[in-house]
Amino acid sequence: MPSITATALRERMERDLPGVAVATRPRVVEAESKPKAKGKHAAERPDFLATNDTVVVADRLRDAAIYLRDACGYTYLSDIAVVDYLDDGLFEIVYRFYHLDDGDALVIKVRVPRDAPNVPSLTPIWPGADFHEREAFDLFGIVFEGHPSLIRIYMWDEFEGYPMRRDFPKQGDKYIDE
Amino acid sequence: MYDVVDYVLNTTFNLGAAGWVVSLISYLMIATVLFLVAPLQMLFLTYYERRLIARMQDRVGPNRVGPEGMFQPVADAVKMFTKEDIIPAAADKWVHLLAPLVVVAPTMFMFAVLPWGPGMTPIDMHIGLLFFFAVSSISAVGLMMAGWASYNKFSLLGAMRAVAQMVSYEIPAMLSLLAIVMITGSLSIVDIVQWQGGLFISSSDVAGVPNWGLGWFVFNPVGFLAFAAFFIAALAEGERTPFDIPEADSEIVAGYMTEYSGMKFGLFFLAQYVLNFLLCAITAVIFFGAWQGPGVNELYALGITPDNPDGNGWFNVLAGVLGAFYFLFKTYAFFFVMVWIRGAFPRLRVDQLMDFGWKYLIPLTLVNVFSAAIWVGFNNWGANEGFGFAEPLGDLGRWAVAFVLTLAINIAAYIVMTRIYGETRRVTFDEQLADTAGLPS
Amino acid sequence: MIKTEELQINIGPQHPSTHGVFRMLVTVDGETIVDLVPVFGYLHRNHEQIAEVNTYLQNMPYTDRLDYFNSMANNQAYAMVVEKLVGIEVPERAEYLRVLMVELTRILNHAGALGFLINDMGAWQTPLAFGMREREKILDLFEMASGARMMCNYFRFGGVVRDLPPAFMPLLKDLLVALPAFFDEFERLLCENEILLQRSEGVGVLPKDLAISYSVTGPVLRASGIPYDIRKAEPYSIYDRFDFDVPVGSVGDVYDRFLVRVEEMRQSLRIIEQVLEQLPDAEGDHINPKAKQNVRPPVGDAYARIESPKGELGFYLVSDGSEKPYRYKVRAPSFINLTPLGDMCRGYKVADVVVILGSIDIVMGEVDR
Amino acid sequence: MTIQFERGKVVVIDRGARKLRVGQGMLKGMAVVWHHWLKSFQKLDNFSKTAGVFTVEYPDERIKLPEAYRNMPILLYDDETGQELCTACFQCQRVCPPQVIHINQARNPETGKAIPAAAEFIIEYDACMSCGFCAEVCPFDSIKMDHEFELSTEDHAELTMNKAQLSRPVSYYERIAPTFWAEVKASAYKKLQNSVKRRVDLIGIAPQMVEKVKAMRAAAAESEATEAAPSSAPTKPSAAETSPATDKAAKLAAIRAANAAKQDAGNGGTSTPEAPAGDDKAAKLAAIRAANAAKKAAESGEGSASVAPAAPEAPAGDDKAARLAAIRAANAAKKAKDEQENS
Amino acid sequence: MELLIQIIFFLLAALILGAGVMVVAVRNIIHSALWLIGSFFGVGALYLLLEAEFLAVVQVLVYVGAVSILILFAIMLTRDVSGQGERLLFQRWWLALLVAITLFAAVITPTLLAQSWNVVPPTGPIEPGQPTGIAGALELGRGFVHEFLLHFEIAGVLLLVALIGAIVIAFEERNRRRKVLTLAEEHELRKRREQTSDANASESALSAPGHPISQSE
Repeated sequence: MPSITATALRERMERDLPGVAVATRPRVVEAESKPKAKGKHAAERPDFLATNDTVVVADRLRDAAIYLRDACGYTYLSDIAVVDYLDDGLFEIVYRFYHLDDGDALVIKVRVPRDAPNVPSLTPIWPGADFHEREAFDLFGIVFEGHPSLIRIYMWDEFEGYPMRRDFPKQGDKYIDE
Repeated sequence: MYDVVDYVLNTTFNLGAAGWVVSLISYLMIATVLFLVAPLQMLFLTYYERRLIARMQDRVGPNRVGPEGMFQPVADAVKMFTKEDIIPAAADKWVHLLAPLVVVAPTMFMFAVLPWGPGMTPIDMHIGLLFFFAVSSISAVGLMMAGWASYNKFSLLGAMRAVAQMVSYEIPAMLSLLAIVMITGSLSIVDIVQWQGGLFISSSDVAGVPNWGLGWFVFNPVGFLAFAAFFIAALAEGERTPFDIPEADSEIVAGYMTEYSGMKFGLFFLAQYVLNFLLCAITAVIFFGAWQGPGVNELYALGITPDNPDGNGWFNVLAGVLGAFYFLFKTYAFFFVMVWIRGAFPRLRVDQLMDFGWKYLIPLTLVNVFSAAIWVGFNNWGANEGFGFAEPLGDLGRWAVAFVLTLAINIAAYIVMTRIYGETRRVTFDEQLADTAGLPS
Repeated sequence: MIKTEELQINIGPQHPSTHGVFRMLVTVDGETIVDLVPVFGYLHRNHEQIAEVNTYLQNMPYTDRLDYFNSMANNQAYAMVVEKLVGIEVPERAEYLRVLMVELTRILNHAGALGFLINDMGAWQTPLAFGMREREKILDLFEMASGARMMCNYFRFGGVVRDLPPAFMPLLKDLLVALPAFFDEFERLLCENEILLQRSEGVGVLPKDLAISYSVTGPVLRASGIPYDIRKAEPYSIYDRFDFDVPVGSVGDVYDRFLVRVEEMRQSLRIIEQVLEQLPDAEGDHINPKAKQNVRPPVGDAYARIESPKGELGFYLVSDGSEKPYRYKVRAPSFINLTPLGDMCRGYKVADVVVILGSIDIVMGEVDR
Repeated sequence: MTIQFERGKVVVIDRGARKLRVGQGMLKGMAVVWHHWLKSFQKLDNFSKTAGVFTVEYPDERIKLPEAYRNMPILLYDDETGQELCTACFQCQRVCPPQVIHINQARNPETGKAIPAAAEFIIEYDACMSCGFCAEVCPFDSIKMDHEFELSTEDHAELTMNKAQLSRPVSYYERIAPTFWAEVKASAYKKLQNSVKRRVDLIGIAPQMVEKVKAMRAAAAESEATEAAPSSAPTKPSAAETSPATDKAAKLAAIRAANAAKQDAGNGGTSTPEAPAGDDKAAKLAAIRAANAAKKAAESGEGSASVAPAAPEAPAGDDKAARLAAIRAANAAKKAKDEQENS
Repeated sequence: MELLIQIIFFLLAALILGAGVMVVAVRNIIHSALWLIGSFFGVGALYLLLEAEFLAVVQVLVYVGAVSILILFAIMLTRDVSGQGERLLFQRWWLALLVAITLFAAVITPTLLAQSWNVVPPTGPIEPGQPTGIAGALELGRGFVHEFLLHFEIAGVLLLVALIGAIVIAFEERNRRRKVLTLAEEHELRKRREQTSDANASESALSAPGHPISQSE
């Protein structure tokens, strides 16, 4: 019965793979969300970067993933999600692994700067990461190094820009105006 | 028909027309009638099929145009006529135009030898059966033309499949007919029908069997296996499920018809349904005695026949009506089976289709030819041919021995062939790998 | 010796059996597939972007449109993730209703998917018509409960829209009589049909270990022999209260996928029967907590997944504390199950491509998003 | 793999690999189809049946729609008094996912104060996704989901519904959803009484009832007049008069609106461009342009303290598209103004 | 009747000759094959006119139904499908014409010389002693197994040889045949190769795609 929690994973990883995990602020789960004044939410910036999951260095992503697979038995790569933290100047890529017997996911996150979003590709190891990574490339412009065919998956090939980035113009871009 | 026209022209109007004029006119009249029958059959069959298959699928089917949707095919035809005729820019215009004609024309020819009732065969050729299949093979050329002229990969693929399928399945069809021809000793369709009088035992095999018109070929083992093989081959030739591979809509859109629209498409459709009708009809003719049935022979004997020129013409009409009724009933019953199969089965893959034809049906029909030889030997041959030992058994005894022998051979052949075929289909993974051993990595 | 040329064929985007606007760029050698590249995106509408402009509640009807065959399952996954993010408890009765609806969805999805699969094999609509007949009945029930047949929009955060109408239960009980008969009939019609066996045995094999590395989910994964069912592996909702089996295949071909789906329908039926036993005891008066719909979750992220009929359907939400999600990501099973399509088709015939595609069971609304 | 689950087990499917197959499977399948063919002469009228025709021959035969069925939203008004249940609380407009509901609050023509009724209520049926949220959130049970689904039209613009087209009597809804209405009837009427108190004249009367109510009131007034002194009843219909307009005019107006908004950004003055009637496409375009311009104006004109953006008044024409445009422009302007004030 | 038959004969002859000329005259090779089919068909009709029904039907069955299809198949499978390629023979058409005329003359001259013309065609019932023309299926069959048995057998052996030859040409040796591996086969092969090649290859196998995952240790 696999039962590795997020904190246990961080500890194990620090022990077995030193230098892979990045130190992060832990997220404190508030018992009750503070009621905020309406219309004022823009005033204070939400703290996105605090997390309980393991954040790994982008270059060592493959090591961490293989460690999850072979040492922890989390063989099933379920999901790759990208979040654009525009204010922090970061892309966060969330990898979600499952054990095939049971249990919750183990999550590893990679944070890359928005101006150089390069991450090693997992497709050579998990062919199932193919479409996830192509989608992330198409919509966010994350470049997965080592991906066999990193081409657009949804948008047409001539499309310029990455539509899911938060600074992509929502209205009045050249395709809508016509 | 010749007599009637001759009588009208030369006796009633006293025109003194030459013999060839009379022939020409009478043939033209027969042809006109048949050309009218063919499209009507097609119209009816489309309606019949749609209603039937709808019922099999718990639906109602077309029931809006006319009473119970009877005029739905007419509406469809009108739609076909009014649709725009599109010719692809890259297509070969003339071949594209000619292809549907080449496909339709042979199916019309094939009506020439179809017996509708006693004495109601348009042309009694002594090689009628061969004529039927020779002409049906022409339409393959049309399909090829259609596929090539459309300049479309799907069309070409469909045409290749269609032609390969037609050519392949002609062989088992012919072989199963060969068994029948061996028994009757004639290629004439009229003779074959005549042979099938009797009551479960043909009166040609055993003299003295009451002639109720029920001595059909299916009632003996040779005929039954031939019938099964022939019907399967007919499904393939008529491109019916599970062999509707040339126009497999889920794979190659519409096969050779992909680039056709409007009336040209309609012509393909017409050809297909007329061909289906003809295949059902010929199955009924060869294995189910066409118009043979209780009462027809008796009625016909009272009418005007070559043997009995003084008979009453009304009995001819009665016999004709009853015979045509039996014939059409059998034909539509076979079409029902076709629709039924269409309602129940998926289709085979193209390589499986070829395998089935070449590795299963052809050997099976070959065995059947052997059985037919035994049948003929026991029933028809005497001491001259070396079957003197069978004579003491008497007619019925010889028939019984032949029946048991051929039945045993055919059942054994069926089971053995099916098992062998089944085994070849089920290749184990290791065997597959052995095929590919030593491949580049 | 005789050499054959390779030919490139576009199957789709307008093709009868690509299950929507989906294109397969096929390289064939004769009739054998050498290479296949799936091309899609024709239905892309940037669903995730739309969701970031809407409030949490407003996204609920949009999830209906993802996998339009199984709107109930989509609703459940989305409701679950928001409930996880905000921390809403769901009343027991509502949970039962949810399970009931999602299991009915599974039956209708598989009935339709198998029908379409057999249609792709060339059957002329009959299995599909039989499947659709049962699907219609289930859709009638959905309409009665939620007000719509396909775009149900039945789930709310912390509950469902409304309780079942009084006319619902008798009809459902009638349906429970019909369904086993339908399954038996479906098996008799197809499971032993020699033609179907020829078409599906050994076709599109996805070996066990590759199935894992390809991240396929749902019936496709289970047909490859891996007993991974989220309802068992990570029991959400109240699935730990029901007895049901997980059918797995042994070879991983189209035939296994077919049989696994048939068996899954039977298991869903078992669950529904248990729901009906336990439902009257289940409590919960306020199954539609109207007050909880305008949620403002705390800053953070959450992921919730369910075993939708097509596989693992997951929603990933990042909240910035406002009434609209900061990031909304759908992990769509159809989309991920398409990954091995190209490799799975290699070496088979053109006619097998559509069958393999049909056995994956995709819905383009979910693939393209 | 031997995984044991807590309840239930892993079942490896039996593929029947060792069976002899000589065509019996195909015969079985044909038997099933035959059975269905035989049964197809009766109807499948019961959910427990699996055979029989299940086609509903639609135009001739209609299934009874369940009460919960939801197609497009409608507005309810009281049968007798013609009072609309809607109070223009904007809840539905706020919750609508595709943003197709547009409301204009009615105002007292004399005092300019808001009245709990909608001056105009527009729903774009063509973009509505029938989610039913509007009916769910409506605190006054005024907006409900219709059962009418034959809405096809030759003209796309006809699917933009105004208040007159949306209004239905309560009795209609009671007929299609009796139990639903029975649950909320009491509270709905109570709330209606409250809002009727704050309404003046004919404001808040369903458009199709206006004439009738007028006549009724006149009759009432007459009968009253026979007893007492005649009371002056100023009748000023809230529905605007018709004004013929072309789409050219709409475009012109759009440009004017945009220009005006731009100007506002510069000088901080106030202008009220009138959204004209006309071709709805042009009008919508105009609205969007106006809204954008207003937004831009609000963004750029940060220095000026009192930027009053383009706030078009009630539309001049009766064309609903134009009104829709006007409402949109107004809302956008309002939003822009809000943002301006916030920043 | 005579007149009608003559008219029909000339029409058919014109069709056959015209089609034959078109076979060599048109540039598109597919059209050429289609004209050839027309020519075959005309010959079949001519047989019918000669009241050799069986031959006519066999002509249609064999030439139109089978041979021409084979020709079309061969053309389509070996050439560019568009069929727009130049034909080599077309450049020296006069040479081809010369050869054709010579060959035709070589065949027709002895026939013309040996033929005794103006024989009154036999009318009425055929007398028992007179040899009958071989036109029906029955006579043909008897001819094959009695008089012309040797020819028949030789033709059969020839066809068999041709059949075997075709198989030899088309057959490719198993290991040289191009086979596209399916995913499962590829995976199985790789697995076996890994097993046999190295026992301690587990490290390199880690990064290989589709690495078999140790499920239950």
